[in-house]
Amino acid sequence: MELTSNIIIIIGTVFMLFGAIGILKFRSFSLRVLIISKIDTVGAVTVVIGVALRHGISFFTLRVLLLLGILLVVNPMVTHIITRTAHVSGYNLEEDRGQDDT
Amino acid sequence: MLTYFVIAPIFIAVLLYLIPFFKARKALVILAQGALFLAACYLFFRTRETEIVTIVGEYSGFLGIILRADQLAAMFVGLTTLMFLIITVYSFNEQKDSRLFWFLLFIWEGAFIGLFLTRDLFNIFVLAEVSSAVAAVLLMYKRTNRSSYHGIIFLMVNVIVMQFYLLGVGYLYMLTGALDMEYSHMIVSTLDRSRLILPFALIMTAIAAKSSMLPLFTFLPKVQSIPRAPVSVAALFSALQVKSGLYLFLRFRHLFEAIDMTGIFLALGILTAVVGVAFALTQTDVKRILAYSTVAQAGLIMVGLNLEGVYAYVGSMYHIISHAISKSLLFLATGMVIRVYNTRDIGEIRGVLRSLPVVGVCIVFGILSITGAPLFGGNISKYFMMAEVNLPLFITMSFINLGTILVFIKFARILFGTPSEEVAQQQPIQVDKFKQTAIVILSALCLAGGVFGPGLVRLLFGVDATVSLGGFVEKLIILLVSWAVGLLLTKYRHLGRGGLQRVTNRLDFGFRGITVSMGAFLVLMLVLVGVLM
Amino acid sequence: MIPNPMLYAILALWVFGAVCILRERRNVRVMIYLFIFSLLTSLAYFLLGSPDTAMAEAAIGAFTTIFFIVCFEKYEALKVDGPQPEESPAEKRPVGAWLKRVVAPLLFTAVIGALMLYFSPGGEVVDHLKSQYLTQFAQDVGGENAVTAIYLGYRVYDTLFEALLLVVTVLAVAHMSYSTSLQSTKQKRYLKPSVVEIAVVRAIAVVILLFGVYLIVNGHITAGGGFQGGLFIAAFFVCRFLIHNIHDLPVYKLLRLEEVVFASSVLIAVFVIFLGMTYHLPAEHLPMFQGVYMVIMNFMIGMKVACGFTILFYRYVTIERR
Amino acid sequence: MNPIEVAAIVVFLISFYGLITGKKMIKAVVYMVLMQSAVIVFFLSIGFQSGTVPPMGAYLEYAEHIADPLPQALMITAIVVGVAVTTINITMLMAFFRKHPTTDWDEARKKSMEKEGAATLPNLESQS
Repeated sequence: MELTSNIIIIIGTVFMLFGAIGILKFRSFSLRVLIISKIDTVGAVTVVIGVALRHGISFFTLRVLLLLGILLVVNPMVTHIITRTAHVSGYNLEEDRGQDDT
Repeated sequence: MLTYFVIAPIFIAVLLYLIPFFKARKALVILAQGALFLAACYLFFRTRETEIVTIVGEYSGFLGIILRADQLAAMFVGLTTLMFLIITVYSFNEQKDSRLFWFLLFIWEGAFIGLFLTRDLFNIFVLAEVSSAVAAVLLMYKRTNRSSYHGIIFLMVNVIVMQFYLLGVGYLYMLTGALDMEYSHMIVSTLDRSRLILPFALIMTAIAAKSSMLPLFTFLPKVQSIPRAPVSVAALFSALQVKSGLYLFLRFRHLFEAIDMTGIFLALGILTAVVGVAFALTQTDVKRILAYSTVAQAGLIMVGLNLEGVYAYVGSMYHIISHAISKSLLFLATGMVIRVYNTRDIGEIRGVLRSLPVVGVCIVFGILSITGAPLFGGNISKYFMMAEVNLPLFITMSFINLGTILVFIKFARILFGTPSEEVAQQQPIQVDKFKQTAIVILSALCLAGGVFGPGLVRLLFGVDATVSLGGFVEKLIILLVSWAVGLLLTKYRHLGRGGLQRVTNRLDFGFRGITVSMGAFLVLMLVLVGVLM
Repeated sequence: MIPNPMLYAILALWVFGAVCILRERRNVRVMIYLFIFSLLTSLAYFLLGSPDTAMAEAAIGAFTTIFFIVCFEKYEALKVDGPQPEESPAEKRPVGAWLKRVVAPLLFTAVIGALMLYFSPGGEVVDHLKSQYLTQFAQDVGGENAVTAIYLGYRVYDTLFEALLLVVTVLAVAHMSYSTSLQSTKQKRYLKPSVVEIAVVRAIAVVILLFGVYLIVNGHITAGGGFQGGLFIAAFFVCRFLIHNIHDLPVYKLLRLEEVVFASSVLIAVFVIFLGMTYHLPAEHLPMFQGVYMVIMNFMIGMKVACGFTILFYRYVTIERR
Repeated sequence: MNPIEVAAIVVFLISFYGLITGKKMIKAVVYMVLMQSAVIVFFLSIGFQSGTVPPMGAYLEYAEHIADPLPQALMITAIVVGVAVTTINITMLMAFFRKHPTTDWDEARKKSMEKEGAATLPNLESQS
């Protein structure tokens, strides 16, 4: 159990690491949003599952699972809001040639 | 028992905000202030016998917050309630519609009383923040003066300085493991002196800014002269905000007995007084002249507090009271003058004695008291302050007094001459009865402070003090000579232009300048204490 | 057990964040850095063994960032008609000016830092009050959380002033902001929330509200308390704003409610703590009484904070932005 | 002298440096927030050792190093005081922008000098 959970946590952090590299690598807005959503959902969820497995069945696990539920609902919404705001405020996907838009 | 002195004004403030009945609010305001003043008098007479100690919550040991009222604290509480009572009378009619004003005024009073009664290091931080935030809001909540640059600087500098203070308290807590000042004092006196230097320097930086000592003095006068701010608030700044810094200085000097810094603070006080006078001479705004004169007087009080001997201490304590009364008298009267004349320029106000006779006479009383004329409060305090000093210091202090006289000769110009057309047309000039009552009471207090001076000193400090005839005549001669020199100087030399102006312009810091001088003060303290040890 | 390397890593990042804020010229980025800095601070508090402050800082950081963003936004909007040039490009500056503007302050700060570190007292930390607090709080004040016991028991006097300062702040913002009326009359429509947003925020709002209530009710047992719980309840009202996008709360009534709650919490503190009631009660009723006192006090503070921050948020977002 | 204290002082000084060199008024408020965080971290580091646990709940019975609860309670108060003062400051700044749209300290000083500086301007309608 200990080993499995550790492996799962490490996988989650690896996801996050790749995400961080991706943010630095890609310059265009849409790609970055994609990667952020990956970190938010895949990375975070994997880590949380690992933590829940580590503690077995207990009250703590219940709380972690609640956190997991919130993460699953909120994080995609955040990405949704970012892209939607960009869309509404006149961001054009076609013109996105990958400049550093800072 | 002491907690109620702090809680009562705050509770009344909330009630004032919530009560919907106009008349009930008016009655409550005046009744509450009167009752608080009487209670403070009662507290003072109780403390003459013993120190009153209140442990909030009656927790054993030093776990809870401990309030202590000794004679010094009770005197300051009495002064606070007296000043607030008079301010209440003054603005009773003017601010009768403003709920927020009364709410904030009562909270300010509670914060001051709490600051004087508490002996808990962290509680001082919280109360100082409350008092500066309330002061800033009181100055700036009105639509007309909301965008005041100096108000913003005042609040920001106070917040930053209190962070310095809090860091110092953190170091003290690390060393002593307690927050109560008396208990810390016990432990601090067993500690090695070198470990106290950093907390001492940090806390003294904060106190220097609170009491407007030399490098950190530029923001307090300006905040008192924000154009459309209520003049009553400016008066309270001079009477109490600066004095609370001096009070904290006394308390922390007791706490850090191991570090003897009287020489440095003496020099600082003299410099502050000189620079304050120089600044006051170069201003043209009446309110600002008064405000910078407060800086000079704060420096003088600092000098007195650092002199040796009981008489000097008693004198400077008495000067705190008499200066609070006479300076707030001048501020309030000036506020009435400005209202009639519609200008703050000293060159344009003329003939106050003719157009507003009662106010003019009150201003004369205030000027006489603050310059130390016989029969007035300022005379007694300056007499005691200079009773035991050596010759060089005596000459220095006489020069500072000469500077004060110069400032007020300049100020007194508004009294004479003929009023301008515009004012002369406003017949009859309407004067608020409540305001007039307030300043008449204050001038009566100025006079009483001089006439019953020795008796009051005995009552307040328990020091048997008599004014000897020889000393009195000597002081009188010096005073007369100073007046003569002052009159001659102002007649033949136009002070406050040219070189003096350039110097003060240089020293007139903005926000970044004040922050730099904060750091410089800290470095100065650290180096001086580190080297002098 | 809390591993120390993590604490040091977080602290290093924390210092780095401060440097980033110092170096950054663009306002938007300063805001983002500030928010990250506040999160790092909160983590550092947690690793220093203080979950109560961590929770407070996390919630406060979010609200402060909102206020700062509104401030910056207003400034950017107003700046257009102002003449001053912002962000001048890296032009050639003479060396003297560079020395005066960068090197001299740096040296000055370094001198202060060196002196502070040199005179830092160091040595053994004296903590005899700590053991007294830890052994006595359950008996003196009650509950299982020593921090809340001090906050609501030993030092409730401080807490009252802190609450008072918050009342003053809310009043100041309500009276000092641009609009004179306490109620906004004109409704400005912002971007309408999408279906997804509404559904999710609705679901989350309930969780936030429940969590706030949980923090308040359990404040004396675990981490949390009135202040933190109140912030979460205020966050519930923020969610409400996100869904409906209108400003329809009766601000004036909320202000009065806040004052009433503050006054009653003062009264409760006076009657229970200042009068030393815990010493006059029979010992067998004491634990229950203490528990009830702490829950009620936490509830009062929570309600006050919730009212205050709701008013602040609505004032800033709907009225100050206009 | 422990490393946490050094970190806190470093951040304190960084914000001090920002205050003395920064040109913008809003940034000064940001630096004030940093300064508050630095002081709070310093307080929490008092008596901190590796493996310190929070002073609450079940920890009290078995743990070896329990954190000092007093600084924690103080710092909750300090956080609230800090946010209150910061909010008042931001409000004042926003009121200031509406009149003088600038955040530069020198510029603001110049502009306010014209308005409220010396009393050279006649006929100020003084209320008071």
